[in-house]
Amino acid sequence: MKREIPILLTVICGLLVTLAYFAPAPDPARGIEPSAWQAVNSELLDWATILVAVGFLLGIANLVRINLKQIAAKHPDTPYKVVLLLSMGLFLLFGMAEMHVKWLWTPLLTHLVPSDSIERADGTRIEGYVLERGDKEVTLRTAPDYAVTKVPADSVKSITKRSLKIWIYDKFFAPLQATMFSLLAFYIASAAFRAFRARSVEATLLLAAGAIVMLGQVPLGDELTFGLATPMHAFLMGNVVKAGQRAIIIGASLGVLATGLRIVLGLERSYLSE
Amino acid sequence: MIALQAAAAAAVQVADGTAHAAAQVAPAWPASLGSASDWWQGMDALAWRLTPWVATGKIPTAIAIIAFAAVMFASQRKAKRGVEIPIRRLAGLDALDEAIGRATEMGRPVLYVPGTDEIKEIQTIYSMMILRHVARKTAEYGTPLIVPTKNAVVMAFCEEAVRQGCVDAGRPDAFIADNVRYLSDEQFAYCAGIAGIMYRERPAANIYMGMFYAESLILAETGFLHGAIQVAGTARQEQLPFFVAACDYTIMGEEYYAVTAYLTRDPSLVGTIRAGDLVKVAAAALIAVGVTLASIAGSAAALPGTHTLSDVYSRLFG
Amino acid sequence: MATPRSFDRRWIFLAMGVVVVGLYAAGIRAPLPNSRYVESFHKTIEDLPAGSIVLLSADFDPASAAELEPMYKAVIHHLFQRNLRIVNVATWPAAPPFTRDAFSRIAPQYHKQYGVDWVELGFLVGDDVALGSIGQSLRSAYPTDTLNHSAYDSFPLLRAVGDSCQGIALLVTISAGFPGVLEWIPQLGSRYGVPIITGTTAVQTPPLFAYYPNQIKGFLGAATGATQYLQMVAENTPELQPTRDENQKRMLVQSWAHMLIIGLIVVGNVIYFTGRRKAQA
Amino acid sequence: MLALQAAPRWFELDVAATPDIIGGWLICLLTLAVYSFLYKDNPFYKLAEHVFVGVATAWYTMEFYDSGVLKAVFVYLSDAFQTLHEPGKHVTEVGGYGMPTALAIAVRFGAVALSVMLLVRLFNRQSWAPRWPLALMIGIYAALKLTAETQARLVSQVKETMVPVVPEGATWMGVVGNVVFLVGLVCVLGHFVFTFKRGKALAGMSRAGIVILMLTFGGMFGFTVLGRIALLIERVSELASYSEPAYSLSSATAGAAHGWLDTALTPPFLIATLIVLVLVLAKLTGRAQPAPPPA
Repeated sequence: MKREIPILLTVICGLLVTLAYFAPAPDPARGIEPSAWQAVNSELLDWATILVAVGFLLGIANLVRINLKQIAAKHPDTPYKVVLLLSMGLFLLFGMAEMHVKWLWTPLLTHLVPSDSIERADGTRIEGYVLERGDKEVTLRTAPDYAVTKVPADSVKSITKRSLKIWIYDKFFAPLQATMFSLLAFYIASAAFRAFRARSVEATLLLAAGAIVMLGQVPLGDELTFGLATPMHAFLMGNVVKAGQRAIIIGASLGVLATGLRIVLGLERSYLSE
Repeated sequence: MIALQAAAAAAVQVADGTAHAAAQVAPAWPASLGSASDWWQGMDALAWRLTPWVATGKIPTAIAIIAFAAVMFASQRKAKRGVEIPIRRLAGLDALDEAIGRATEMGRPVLYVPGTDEIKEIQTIYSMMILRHVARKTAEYGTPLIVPTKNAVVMAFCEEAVRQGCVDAGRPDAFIADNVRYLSDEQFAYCAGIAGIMYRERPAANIYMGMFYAESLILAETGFLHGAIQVAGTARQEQLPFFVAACDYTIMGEEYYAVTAYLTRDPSLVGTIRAGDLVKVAAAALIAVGVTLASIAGSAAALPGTHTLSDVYSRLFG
Repeated sequence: MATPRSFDRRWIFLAMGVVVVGLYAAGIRAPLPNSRYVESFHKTIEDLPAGSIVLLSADFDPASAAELEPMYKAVIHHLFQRNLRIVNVATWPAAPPFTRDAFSRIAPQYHKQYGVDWVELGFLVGDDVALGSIGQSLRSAYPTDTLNHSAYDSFPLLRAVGDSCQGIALLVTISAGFPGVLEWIPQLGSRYGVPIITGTTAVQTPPLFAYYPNQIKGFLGAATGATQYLQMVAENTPELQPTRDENQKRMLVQSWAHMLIIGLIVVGNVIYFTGRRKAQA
Repeated sequence: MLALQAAPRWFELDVAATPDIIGGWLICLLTLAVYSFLYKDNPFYKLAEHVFVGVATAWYTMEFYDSGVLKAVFVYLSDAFQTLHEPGKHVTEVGGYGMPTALAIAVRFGAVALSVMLLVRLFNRQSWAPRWPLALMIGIYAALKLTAETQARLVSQVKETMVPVVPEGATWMGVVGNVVFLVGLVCVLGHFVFTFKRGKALAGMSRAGIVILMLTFGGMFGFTVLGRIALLIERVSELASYSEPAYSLSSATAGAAHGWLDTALTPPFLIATLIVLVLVLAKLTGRAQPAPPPA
């Protein structure tokens, strides 16, 4: 029961999605309506989307559990792990609150989510939360009772949306992620000096092609190489790299095809042994 | 006429997903199949009739998948029956053995980095097989083998692979559990941890096998500075330039899978490699024929509206 | 003599920092010649009849915004100038804020109305599976939009986009990696025949040459492609001229940083080989 | 680079407004804290790194939850139930195919059931339940790639290569390029053939294939350098945008001070000097962690 049914599930879903690929595309001109294949394919893909999301949320629970265990075990980096959990927790608290403005209990709403400022047609401004803004009506939750009310669209002139979730994204997440990756520019520079040696014919060709691309992609390249950089760069990328990339793509597609076939026909068991 | 239609239907695999059948009436069958234009018209007619049942533009893909599956399973069955499918001796393997040999001469440990991805990545699974081969060699020579990992699950698999390697070499006692170490889950902290091992324990041979992301550059550079002989292997193209530039030998792209097949002789893997080779040869042949047909058609200015053999040939391949 | 081995790499870090900061402060701009790949990207948009629906996919994040956000804003300007309607999706979780920011600044300049001229559907989880379900049926992939949270069918623009990509005239993907243009090609290009043009980070540009010109109609490669495209679109778009000038300024800094890298490689090799020849002598 | 319309306010949550001053200080502190790692691993970097992992994980969690759970399950089912109660025929479009709404709801509950089986792993790691959803995901994922990628990367790429060696109006350079492309492609394919006997022809093709591969990797290497440096330049540009006098401490407090003092009190310069001071002090007093290996 533990192994046969999972493999059966893989084979059934795999074959359904594979065959759906070859089902005729709906074509009103020829009178071909969407068939059950399209429905099966669409529903299975939606299932997979949900499961990937739930699987990811599982991973987060695991991360939190590991960090809590390490803190309990007096890991040397404990203060930093506390900072990690704290920053995650706070951002989740404010972000999730902002995502559930429609259903949130009023005291939580007013304390956790910054209100938008709504300018009415007569120029007066009120603070409140905009839930939905259609072309016919706008759904709001405004003081004092913060009940969900609908007002005609033309009674609202403009809305200044405020978001603490986007503020934290702009001031913490964006700069940190961009800067972490930009460290590599420094590492490439030090590796260029200390490790990239033309020790063999292959390595020399690699460094030469790298230099050609570096010169061909930037404005000064031509001036410094008497106009050679751009034509060499065009020839290299348009012919040599095109050949190499195409061969690598064809080779890689065979790997994907082989693994895919083994999974869809139920011959691949490695993922069951976890 | 009917025999002609049956012959046309059987012989010609039609590939025409983009035919906008403007007229609601079905295109007629060609009178004869003498010229390329007749074949083209035959394809149109067949495509029109098949459209309600199957997406005609995707028939070549179906044929390619079925053909590859047939060749793959045939080769796998041959390999299972013990028929010797020779895999050419890979230079990458010689480099591995040479690196371990050099570390033994200098009496210094070998460092094996199994990639930075989780165990579900196919390249990490194959890295375990290569690790078992390396562990067998180091156990035979009595050279210490250090395996730093970035993931607790992968560490468990590495321990198993090294223990198996020692058993293969007939020296189960050579297995030292704390040489397989979990450093950190964070990318740059993992690299810093390995740099620390390179500085303190001065391995003479560094082996990087598996899936790498931006770490390849940092590890290869630090290893080069400590004068170690370095052998790398990954199927991930983006990292190959840095490995090739900074390591003594690199196992590139598909060679990575071939090395695993060579080491383990696993029938399914050997069969897949064989099927891949046959399809590559077929692809090269198709390209050669297609290019010659296109070149002939290119130079001989065909009348507008009529179709050359090259058009028919390339339409067959979707 | 300081062999590369004992040379503290922090001096090289300092050199890179000084070159980039110094030249950026100097603020000299340098225009770029045009490239045929950027021109075919531009022409593919120009050839679309007004009112066609374009699927614009934001597949990047802050770490790749340096190269891709200028392209993303330039494409939105260009699409709105051509009176094309835009359905916006994202397959990277960190992309939606860029979409919100770009459209909230650009759409008013062309008096575009949300829900009629453009719609934001937001992020869909699942990598390849997300691309598959967007291609198979946009309606089941996105029950609601992400700005107003109103139902899919309440938007006239979305009702015109049927299933199996009927109604989508072009896919523009601004792509930083996986999932991105290399996954859109099979899931939408091959499967439903949707024409694709793309703007990518430098790391993802080399494979595009193998897919050009049929599987990808045109592409913007790295910051270079972004600058070349900005040069074309900014001619009749005053709002884009500061971005174009900024990119041209950065391209000059890029040039000298490349010279530094090439210099480091050459000098490193010279020291390595002279050192080795001396050792053998 | 920021087009400074209005003067920045201290704290501003309106996303469309000019970036606020506190935000500017935060961005510069975090950016320079990460760059301090280039000098030495230190508490500033460790703090920035752990805040990054926390904030990034939270953001991904919210987006995954919104897209895969909130919309795909709750909103989808509530809409479906709503159509059930409305008059008229109860049909839901699934992939363009009209399906009775009741069936659509029942089918979607299948996905909910599988999700619950996945969550069982939280309580019991060895349980068999998560294998069902995992098997389903792997099957769908493999089938999706197996079909579309074979067409796009094998069949279409081979078809695209069938080009005339001398297309009309080709310059001699174009013809040479074409020959290099076609011969090169076949040679690289030859290099990746492992089970054929290595005759002289195959060995020669393999040599040529390696040359093409090396030039290809060189091209990739050049582009990677381009991309990483573009990222560094953007960071420098953002720091520069916060060195405008408007963000300086002096203008906010003491009115018009003279030029250089204004800039010195802006976030990037002030924070940079602070970090350097702290690291130098730590080095002098030797209280910092043991010196790391000269990597």
